[in-house]
Amino acid sequence: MACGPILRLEGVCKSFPGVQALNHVSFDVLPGEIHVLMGENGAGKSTLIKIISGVYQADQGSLFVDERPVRISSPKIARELGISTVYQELTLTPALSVAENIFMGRLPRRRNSGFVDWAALYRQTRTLLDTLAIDLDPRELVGNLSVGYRQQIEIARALSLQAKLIILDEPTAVLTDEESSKLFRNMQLLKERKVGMIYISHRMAEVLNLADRITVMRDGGKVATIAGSEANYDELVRLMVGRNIDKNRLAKHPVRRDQPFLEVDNLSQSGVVQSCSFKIYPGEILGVYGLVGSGRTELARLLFGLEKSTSGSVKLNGTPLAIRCPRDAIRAGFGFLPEERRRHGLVLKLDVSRNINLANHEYLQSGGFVRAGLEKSLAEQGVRELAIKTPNLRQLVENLSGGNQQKVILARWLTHHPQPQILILDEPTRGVDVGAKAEIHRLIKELARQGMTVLMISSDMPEVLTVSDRIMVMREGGIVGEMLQEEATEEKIIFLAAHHQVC
Amino acid sequence: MATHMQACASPKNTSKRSAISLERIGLLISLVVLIVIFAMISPYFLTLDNFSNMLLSLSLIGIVSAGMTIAIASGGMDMSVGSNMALTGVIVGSMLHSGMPQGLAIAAGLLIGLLIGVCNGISIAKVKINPLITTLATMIIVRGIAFLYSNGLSFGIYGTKPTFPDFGFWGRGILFGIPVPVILMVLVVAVVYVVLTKTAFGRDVYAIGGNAEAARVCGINVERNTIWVYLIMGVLSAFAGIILASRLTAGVPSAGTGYELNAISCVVLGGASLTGGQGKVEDTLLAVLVLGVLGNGFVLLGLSSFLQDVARGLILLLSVGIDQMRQRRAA
Amino acid sequence: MATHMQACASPKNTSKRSAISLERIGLLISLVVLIVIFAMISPYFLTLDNFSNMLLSLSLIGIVSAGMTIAIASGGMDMSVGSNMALTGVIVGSMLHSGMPQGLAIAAGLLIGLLIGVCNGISIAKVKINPLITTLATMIIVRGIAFLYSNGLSFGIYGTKPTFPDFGFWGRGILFGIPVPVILMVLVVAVVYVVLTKTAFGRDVYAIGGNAEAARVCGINVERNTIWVYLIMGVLSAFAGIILASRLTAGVPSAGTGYELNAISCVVLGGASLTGGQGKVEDTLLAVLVLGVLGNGFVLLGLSSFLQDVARGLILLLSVGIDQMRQRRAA
Amino acid sequence: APREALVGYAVMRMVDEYWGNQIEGMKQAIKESRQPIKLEIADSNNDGQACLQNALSLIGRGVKVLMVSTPDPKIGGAIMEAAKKKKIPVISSDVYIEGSYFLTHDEVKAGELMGEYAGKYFNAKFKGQKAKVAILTHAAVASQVNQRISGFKAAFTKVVPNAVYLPVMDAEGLREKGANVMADILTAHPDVNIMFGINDDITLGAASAVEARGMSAKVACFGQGGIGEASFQALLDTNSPFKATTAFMPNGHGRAVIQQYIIPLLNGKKVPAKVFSPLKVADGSNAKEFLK
Ligand SMILES: Nc1ncnc2c1ncn2[C@@H]1O[C@H](COP(=O)(O)OP(=O)(O)OP(=O)(O)O)[C@@H](O)[C@H]1O
Ligand SMILES: Nc1ncnc2c1ncn2[C@@H]1O[C@H](COP(=O)(O)OP(=O)(O)OP(=O)(O)O)[C@@H](O)[C@H]1O
Ligand SMILES: [Mg+2]
Ligand SMILES: [Mg+2]
Repeated sequence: MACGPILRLEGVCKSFPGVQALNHVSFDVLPGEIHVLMGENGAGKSTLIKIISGVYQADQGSLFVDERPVRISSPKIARELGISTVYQELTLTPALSVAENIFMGRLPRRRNSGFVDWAALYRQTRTLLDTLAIDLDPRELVGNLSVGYRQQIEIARALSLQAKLIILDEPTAVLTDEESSKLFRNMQLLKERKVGMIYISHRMAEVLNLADRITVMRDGGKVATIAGSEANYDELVRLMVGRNIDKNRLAKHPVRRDQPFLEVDNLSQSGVVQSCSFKIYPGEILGVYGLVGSGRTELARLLFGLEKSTSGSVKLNGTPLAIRCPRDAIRAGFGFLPEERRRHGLVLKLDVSRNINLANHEYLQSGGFVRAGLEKSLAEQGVRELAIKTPNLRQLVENLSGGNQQKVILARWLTHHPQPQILILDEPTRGVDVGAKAEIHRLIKELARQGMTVLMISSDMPEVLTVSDRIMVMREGGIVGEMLQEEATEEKIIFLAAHHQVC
Repeated sequence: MATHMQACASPKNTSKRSAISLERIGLLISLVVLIVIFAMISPYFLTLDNFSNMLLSLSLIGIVSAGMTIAIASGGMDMSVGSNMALTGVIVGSMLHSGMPQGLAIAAGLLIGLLIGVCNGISIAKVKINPLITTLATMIIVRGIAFLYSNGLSFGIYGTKPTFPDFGFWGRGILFGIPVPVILMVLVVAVVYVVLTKTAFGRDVYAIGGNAEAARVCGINVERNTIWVYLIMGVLSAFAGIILASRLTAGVPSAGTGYELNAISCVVLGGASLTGGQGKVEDTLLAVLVLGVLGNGFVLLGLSSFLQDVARGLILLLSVGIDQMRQRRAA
Repeated sequence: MATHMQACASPKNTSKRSAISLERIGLLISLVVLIVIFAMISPYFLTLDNFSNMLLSLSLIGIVSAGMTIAIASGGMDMSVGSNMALTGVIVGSMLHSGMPQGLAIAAGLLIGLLIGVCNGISIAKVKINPLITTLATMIIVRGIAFLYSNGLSFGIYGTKPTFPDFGFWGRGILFGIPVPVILMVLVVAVVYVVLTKTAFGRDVYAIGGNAEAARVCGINVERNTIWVYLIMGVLSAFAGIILASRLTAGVPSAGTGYELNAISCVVLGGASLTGGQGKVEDTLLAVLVLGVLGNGFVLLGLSSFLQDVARGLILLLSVGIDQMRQRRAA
Repeated sequence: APREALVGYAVMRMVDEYWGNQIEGMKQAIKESRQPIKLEIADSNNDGQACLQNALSLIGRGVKVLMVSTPDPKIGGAIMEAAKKKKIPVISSDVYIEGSYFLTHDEVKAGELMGEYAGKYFNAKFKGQKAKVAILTHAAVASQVNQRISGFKAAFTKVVPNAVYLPVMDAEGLREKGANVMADILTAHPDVNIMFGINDDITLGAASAVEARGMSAKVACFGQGGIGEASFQALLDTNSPFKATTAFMPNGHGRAVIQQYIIPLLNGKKVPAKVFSPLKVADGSNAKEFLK
């Protein structure tokens, strides 16, 4: 039994209206194995794991757990079979505490009564968080936490289930490197306990490090399964995309640093952002790096008028700006890609076209009426330029894969009229596949070359290092360092971001 | 492989696509089945006269529900519509009663409605008081004012004829053989349809209702648009109130009771959700029609009002149930 | 690192925590201010007698609102509570009327309520019909049945005395100087409080209301829990209906009208949102109290009912407005 | 000066013109009597429980006499119990509460008056036709208005023996509903010639539907209430199908309460257990008088 697969899928098919999401996929996971799933955005990875974890039912095909045929008709049954999952889209309930979210559906009870044993709940949560080295108050409401913390809670929940198969769908997309390595250490421990794992990620380095086996998917079908030790970057990319991608260093263009485009002076928001001063020059890409909770997102939101600053000033092209709301910001030439796409970026119940054009209503109208033709052509342009995978423009954004949702928001600013002069991108390539990522990087560079200024927040070190012209590091709400790309190294940045951890 | 894909995908595909265009098939089926049944049982049902009656009786709720579709799409609701109708009716009635010209009275009525709407809008958008609470409060307040102003009595509007220059026209007139309120309802529904589907404002409304935070991030003026939503709602309610006063030849302070809940039900029955971001005025109209046919048919059959209630409830459940079953089968 | 986090996190934390305990400060202020004003104007207001009266008058809406808090926390609502009260009252009334023993009648009444609740629950959880539509339909159906069963007339329950073995006890009895319905309300609110805050079921309800998909994914049996929510709601409504019948010494088919909207308003006024996942029964109770004090005080002051309406609406807006202002200032 | 005597009135539904006018009449009578009486009004808005509550609140306020018009007769037990404890006399208006002093119109009589009038009207104007009668009610308050219907039917049948009655339909007491339901009835039964509504609002609505059909000459409408200007204006209009109503004369009703019950009770005099207030048929011939 020890050598038989924990889970085996055979000929699994799943289709959604207009999309064949899975097409005769066969797949298995062995005990103590990390089986990585790779593929472009919309290849069907999340759909596959949702079938394994009982969220969806397969149209065709069979599932075996420990070589016994099973019907996983609900997530509850999956849990009972020892399968636990971290979904790509966060599944936490904001109004409940950290502890309640972790133990949702299996709150400890007092002597088998219906009453919750709060003491035990908080104790168990504390222990769990400590072993996973997550520094959080079990009683804190999840609604008050940033995505990074929320992802860690999801992971804690999955790991606490004592499952024999753990599925992780892009767990590291919202984590910084340090948080990620914590997770990897935990995964190694699980491996020793013979727990099987399915791991989905677009981060090539991680995949190559972790994988025992790698299954690559394309357009809903399985392309190949290869041993982790034999895999290499180019091979994987070719399997995924069907061609090689150009990973040559992107051509640099000179930035003239005489007249700053944006000048931020002593910008503060009580407790979160502390006296931030910096400048960005026209056509410059300023990368911002920091650990979870370092205040980058907060800074971006301040600049875009989503929060009120307690002090400080912002100048655009030398003239002071009074930005009270995002409207003002957009009028002044800002564009903003928020960190949490589902919460701040998308209207899930609206279709792709509407979402792409969401910031464009003023441009689209003539006499109050929407110019439908223009709306459609802009949406088409967005879908084309970013290769958004959708059956049609009327597809609800809710039904797109995670990476494609991200691309929709990017498309929004690319098709915006007038074209933004400065883009604030908070984790722009979160959840985007390697091919598309390279494409987006090229696009950012291209835009910058045409004169667009970019403030790019990212927790993806290679991204920060390769795309930025200049790099700024934040810690505890303040700016702790700044360097030109030429001078930057990973060590320097990490040192600045994490140093002096004592108050 | 490609062929297989086709084979796998195509049946599902078509079934779903038809599902999208026929989202409210349950209501449609109900409507058709009811019409057939009533037509079989009652020889009067399919007469032009009866249809004109039926449409007349649902015209006001149709107007209010059309407005309510906007409010619900924006993620809110308006409980003050019925009171608004009453106050408008009373004011218009009293003005006509005391001999003021019709145009002035109607303008005053619409203005009152607009003001109520703006108050709702400001309270919801600026002070950020929950729409239910806000409009519930204005519902009580406005009804109170209607009664205070009229001292609980109706203002009779006498001697108006249902021909154009007279006030009677709006509620009792006939144009091209169709009752004027029905024509007005069709106009309102058409305008709301255009507003919701063709204008930038309509786009904003759905975005705000779907995710107000995302809408704000995209530079949509959430506050101003929300105020507009309730302003429109207020004016439409006032409009309905004026038509009602004309129909009843009186401004009645207790008029319009229950319109709010009826309108909300029609919108939700039409497939919208109270969480906002959804709702189509044509589906709302379908729901209004179903309820109208039901009411009319039951009276024609001479069904006891208690049995009517039971039947109406069951048919409601059935029509929505059908949709749910279909959607789940499709999924 | 740990110390740093603590230091960083604590200011946010505490500010947030204090905000939680004083979330409904607006209502509290209203309550206190109203009590002071009424006490100053009317010498009768602060008498024990009057307080006992006032509590008595809000006891039923208190019971129903407590249940409604659960329904709204679960992301739904229940419009059928009033009809449920009426049908239960009529059934219990008719049984007592025809000389059946009290225990049997009460059991039958509670069973009816439970059945209505289960029907609601199944329609919402299994057939997935929108809660508003489902319970609106059952509201109409159940009211129709109440009228059909009673033929529109009331069943008088004569000669029951407000002492325990008699049916009068539940609605008119006095225990330790406190009217029995008040005691029952306090019990119900306490039980609901315990259920919502201390039991796994209660936490599941919040999880379902907050994010039903997440709850399902976490292995919570969303369907079963939802059915339970409406079952509880049904039984509580029936309970209220029985108390009402006892108070009125009659099973009245038109009883309980408007309870649904009142209860929903109280819950929302107490700070819950119709989107679900929130709601505290203690805040609901506060809202019930404010409305009760208002109603009672106005009668004592002899305010015309029209003026009462206007004043009530304004005070509603004000109390919620205060909270909103505070929260925005804090944010 | 002697302290004002507090008199409490838990009124059924102030928004109805009937009760508004009754209170008006009470106030006038108080003024005319020059007695130091202070009237406290509490509106039950047609809700039995609210009525009970209001009555208890008023008792708590220490009224000397309590007057109640309750939406349902059988909720009176609790009110009487509380009043007895404080030895407060209770007057029930229109709807009887057991053990109270009862001031009322005879509901059956009110229906009968209209039934008789309508029957005679039918024989005079629609001779040779078959009598087909549509009756519109307010189902939610059936217990209160059923007597009007039975009175009407009995009296009408006496005059027009083979009359056909359509099923009683609910118009929720509202004018708009009266119009809608009547329009539907006219469609299903174009040969209806008599319409009876349990209040004037319904009847006015129904009359407007008849008018809209151009059937004013073929259908006669009869109401109950005779309250407010609208009814009498319609009666005066010879083209209106609204032919007659039983005037409940709430103003006189209100005066009667003060004069025959409240003042004697406050002065410790004995009063009869039941007082009928006057009823009168109002039609085109006498409507002017009602309009003052
Ligand atoms: N509920 C749904 N309804 C319709 N289409 C869906 C639904 N869920 C997924 N899809 C479609 O199925 C395909 C596969 O989606 P899936 O989420 O599995 O992709 P993925 O491989 O996880 O992509 P990503 O890397 O972007 O997360 C996509 O084309 C997506 O649009
Ligand atoms: N809504 C909120 N309520 C309370 N605290 C918050 C809230 N949002 C953010 N914070 C806290 O403010 C600090 C700064 O968060 P911010 O999201 O700006 O950081 P970040 O550098 O973008 O990190 P991340 O990588 O998590 O996005 C963190 O301590 C975070 O926990
Ligand atoms: Mg995915
Ligand atoms: Mg961030």
